[in-house]
Amino acid sequence: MDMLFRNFRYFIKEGFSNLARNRLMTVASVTSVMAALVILGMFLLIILNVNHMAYQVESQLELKAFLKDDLSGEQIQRIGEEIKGIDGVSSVVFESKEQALEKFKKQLGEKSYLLEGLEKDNPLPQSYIVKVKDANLIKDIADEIKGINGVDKVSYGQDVVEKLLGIIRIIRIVGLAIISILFVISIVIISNTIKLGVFARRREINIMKYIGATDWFIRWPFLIEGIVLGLLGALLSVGVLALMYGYTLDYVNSRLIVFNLLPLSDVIKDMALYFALLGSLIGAIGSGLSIKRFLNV
Amino acid sequence: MDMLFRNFRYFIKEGFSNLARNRLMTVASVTSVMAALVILGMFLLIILNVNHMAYQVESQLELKAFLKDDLSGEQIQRIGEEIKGIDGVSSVVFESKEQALEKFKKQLGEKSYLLEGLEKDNPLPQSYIVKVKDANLIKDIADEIKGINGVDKVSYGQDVVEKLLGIIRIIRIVGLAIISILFVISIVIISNTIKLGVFARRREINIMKYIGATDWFIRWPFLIEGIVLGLLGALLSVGVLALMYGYTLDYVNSRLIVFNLLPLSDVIKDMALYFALLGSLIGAIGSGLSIKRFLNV
Amino acid sequence: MIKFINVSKKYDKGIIALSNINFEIESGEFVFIVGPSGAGKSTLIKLLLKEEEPTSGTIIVNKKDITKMKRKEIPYLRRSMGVVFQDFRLLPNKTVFENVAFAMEVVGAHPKEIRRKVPMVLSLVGLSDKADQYPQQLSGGEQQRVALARAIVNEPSILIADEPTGNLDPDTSWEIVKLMAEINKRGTTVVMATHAKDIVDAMKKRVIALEKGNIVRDEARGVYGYAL
Amino acid sequence: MIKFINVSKKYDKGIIALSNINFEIESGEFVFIVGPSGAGKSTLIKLLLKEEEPTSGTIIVNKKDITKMKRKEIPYLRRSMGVVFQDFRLLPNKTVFENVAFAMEVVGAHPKEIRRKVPMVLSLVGLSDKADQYPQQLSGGEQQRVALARAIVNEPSILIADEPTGNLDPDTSWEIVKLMAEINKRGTTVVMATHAKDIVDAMKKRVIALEKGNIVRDEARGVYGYAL
Ligand SMILES: Nc1ncnc2c1ncn2[C@@H]1O[C@H](COP(=O)(O)OP(=O)(O)OP(=O)(O)O)[C@@H](O)[C@H]1O
Ligand SMILES: Nc1ncnc2c1ncn2[C@@H]1O[C@H](COP(=O)(O)OP(=O)(O)OP(=O)(O)O)[C@@H](O)[C@H]1O
Ligand SMILES: [Mg+2]
Ligand SMILES: [Mg+2]
Repeated sequence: MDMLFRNFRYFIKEGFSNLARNRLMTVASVTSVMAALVILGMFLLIILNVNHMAYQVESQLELKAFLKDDLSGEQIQRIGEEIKGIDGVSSVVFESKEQALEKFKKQLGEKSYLLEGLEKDNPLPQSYIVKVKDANLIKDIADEIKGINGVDKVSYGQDVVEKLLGIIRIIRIVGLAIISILFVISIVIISNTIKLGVFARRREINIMKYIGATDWFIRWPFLIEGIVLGLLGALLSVGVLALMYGYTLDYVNSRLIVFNLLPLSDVIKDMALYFALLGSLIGAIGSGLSIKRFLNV
Repeated sequence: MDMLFRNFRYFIKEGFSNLARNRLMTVASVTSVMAALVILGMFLLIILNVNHMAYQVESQLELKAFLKDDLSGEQIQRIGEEIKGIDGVSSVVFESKEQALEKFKKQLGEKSYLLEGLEKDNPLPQSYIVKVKDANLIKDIADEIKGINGVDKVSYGQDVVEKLLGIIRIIRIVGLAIISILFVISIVIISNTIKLGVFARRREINIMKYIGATDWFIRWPFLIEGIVLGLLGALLSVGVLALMYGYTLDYVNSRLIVFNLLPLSDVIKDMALYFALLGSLIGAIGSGLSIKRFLNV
Repeated sequence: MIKFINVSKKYDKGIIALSNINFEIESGEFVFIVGPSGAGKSTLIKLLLKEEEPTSGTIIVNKKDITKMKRKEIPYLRRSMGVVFQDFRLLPNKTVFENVAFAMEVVGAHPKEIRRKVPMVLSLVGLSDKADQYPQQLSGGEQQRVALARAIVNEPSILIADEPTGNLDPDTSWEIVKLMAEINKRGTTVVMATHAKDIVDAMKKRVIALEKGNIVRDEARGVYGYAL
Repeated sequence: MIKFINVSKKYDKGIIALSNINFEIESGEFVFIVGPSGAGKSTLIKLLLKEEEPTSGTIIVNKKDITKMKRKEIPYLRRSMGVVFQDFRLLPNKTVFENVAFAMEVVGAHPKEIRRKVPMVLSLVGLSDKADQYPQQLSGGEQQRVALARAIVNEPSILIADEPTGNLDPDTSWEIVKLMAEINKRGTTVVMATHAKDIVDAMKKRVIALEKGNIVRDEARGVYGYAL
């Protein structure tokens, strides 16, 4: 036990002093790890935000339940409550015949003179405007509402909504694909970098073996080195990303774009954690694997 | 001259045999270069296509010149020719009052009954639909058309078009920023990789110097090595990208999405050329720079 | 202690470094291995350390057949021997002190013990004032003495030295050999490959002479040879 | 040909490797440099090659003050000397043949010339059958002879050898030294740092003896020393 602890102190000391003594290698490795993770992080941020936007779009989707003309106030009330009671409905707002006409006029804009005179005999129906919690439920909820007594028709811009949901789905798939590719590539780059660093010291590893060091005795400092390289690269990359993202937020917010981006603090903490884990893990595995062939003496 | 040529043959032989003898290093370096360039290329492709889409959107923008009601066929003809004569106009199509009403009805869809009876006294104006070559010219052209005798009003959905153009501009800026960042990162990764490879052979470089080799005599094989590493990585990355892009095209085309992507052959040839140049250049510069410190003995 | 039974070693391209070697070294012996350049002396030592595998034959060290040894046991075999390699094999990124200390760290020695023992052996080989230098800042002879210091610091039961005086002047060589004789007197088995005719002749110890991979002579109180 | 004027060399930490050295070697001389381990022999050679810079003093080689030499001229200085380094400095990724050929490629020799010359010098040092092996596949003595082959292949006007027989048996050592004497007879200046007492004593050539960085003896037909 005592010996184990002693060894561990030695491993840590050794790992760090190797980093200090091979400065050129350390700098090159750390910047490469950082570079790879900056790329990964950049696109993670983009995709998280696109996802966030898609969510915002989805949450703005609504469906319209047109009511029959000959309903009493009470019946209308009852229908509203019934709709509210459906699972997945988040809000229900009533639109009278007059409000509908007003809206339509606004939509037509300069051509609104075409609707003049319709006020007396308004042909537009009264309706409930329903928002749903999950865009994908919109079709099911529409069907359910259609079954309610007093509801004439349900419309939710089937074409547009379905197309939109399709596009969002594609964006998510593409995003996931890109992130997966970037993930693999980052691993390749980081582990290659570590490998080249180990390669540069192949003879030292041999010598240690000849003196009677066990595989693990040699491996530990390299693992620690790999972990530290990965960790340093990861933390630096998170720093760079935080800076870049901060500037982007400033820029975007100053232009008042329709969508609002995820706040810095929301994303960066998780990213720091996962990148630190990822960096040190690949670092450790990278050195562990690449040291192997040089231990066989 | 003879000696120069002889040396050059030696340099090339030497460069290649080093690659063969340090296989582990060669494989690691080539895959890292490849990985970095795959990322760069992937986003280059995405951004080229987004740009292409933006161009398609822009080219579909049109403006509408509403004509006064009381014009003779000759006058209408004359106005059409005048518009055609304006710089930047790519096509001009006439729309009669009847066509306009037909279109409007289609737009209203189920509410088209509102327009019934308007056929006899059609209030909609006749117009020319004008397409322009460059979306950014749309405002200037609109102003010019407005000055033509017989033109009542010009409309091009000012708000929407300007917003759209704004968004396209932002996408292009963001794309350029991302590509620039990726470009820098690729250079960092590639040159670090080459650096680590040179670092692994620092002692050999020293020994050559001690035997009386000139800096350039040592440098050339390393430069050639760097060039070959960069070139190999670049060509492999283009191969991977071509494969990936091919699959993407198949996928997208089978789903019949509104926009059409750039064809494979259009982009991959240029990319191969530029990546080959980029890879070999960074490879050469990377080895040239990192060998420097080891030559000082 | 050490026993070679019908040991042969062929390298690639049909190079026969050792052919059918048989000998036994008892515990506490002092043995010189001599022979011309390329005779197979270093190969013999590499076989002992399992740096190379014999093509055929059996090698026994401390009653164990090391040719049948598992990979995991090799480090412990190597620790049982202190070795001065012909090419020194010092770690370039470690100082003289650290190079010697490393051999102790490998066996899990206590830091206190390391701080006590390393300066001791460094002074034994006359390098106390070079403790903080790196190998490439040492003269050839100094590097060779660091290698010796590292070999003896763990007080191994077998000390193997491949040409431990090749870079040393006669005076220093003698001091080193006397040191090894001293260590031998305290019970350590010493095997020394060497070209130092004067030393071999004067020591009157057992001499195993190799030539082209064969043992041509094995004398209890031998001399270097008849040449020169 | 070679002249040291008040040359001193201090390393870091105040280590004085050479202090105020003065000597002159004429063209065609054969000079032994002797002295205990750490006396400064290799340092002296490193100064000649501009591997290290003197702390003070002037060094003249072939009538040129090399301490004032431009960086660009250094390769040509080094080519004018053939050097056997104490640590061999063979290129690990090149075969024996390629290692020797490299020295010729460096000076832009014709491939035909290389194919003719390299086998010749390899046979001279007795390594014809090892041409295709890599340094790590050679015995210590064989590596040393490759280093010598490389040093003489360009027929330099000065041959410098740092301990060229440290890994060689007496017979081979003598052959090597005779070869160097032969080369010397054909007009090449030879400077050899060595610990081989027998050889120095028998050759009766000029001996410069160093001790702790000082020249303690410079005799025209000297011996190794009085010790042993
Ligand atoms: N890895 C190898 N591959 C091929 N041949 C080798 C290898 N190692 C050694 N040899 C050859 O085996 C023979 C014996 O080599 P060894 O190193 O045992 O000689 P040695 O007796 O130690 O010589 P020296 O006194 O010069 O050190 C030599 O001819 C050498 O070239
Ligand atoms: N780069 C260096 N930095 C510091 N000290 C050095 C350096 N190189 C050599 N020395 C020291 O300078 C002194 C002379 O070294 P040098 O190599 O010249 O000795 P030498 O005469 O060749 O010895 P040997 O016979 O052992 O090879 C030694 O004490 C050595 O430790
Ligand atoms: Mg040997
Ligand atoms: Mg020396």
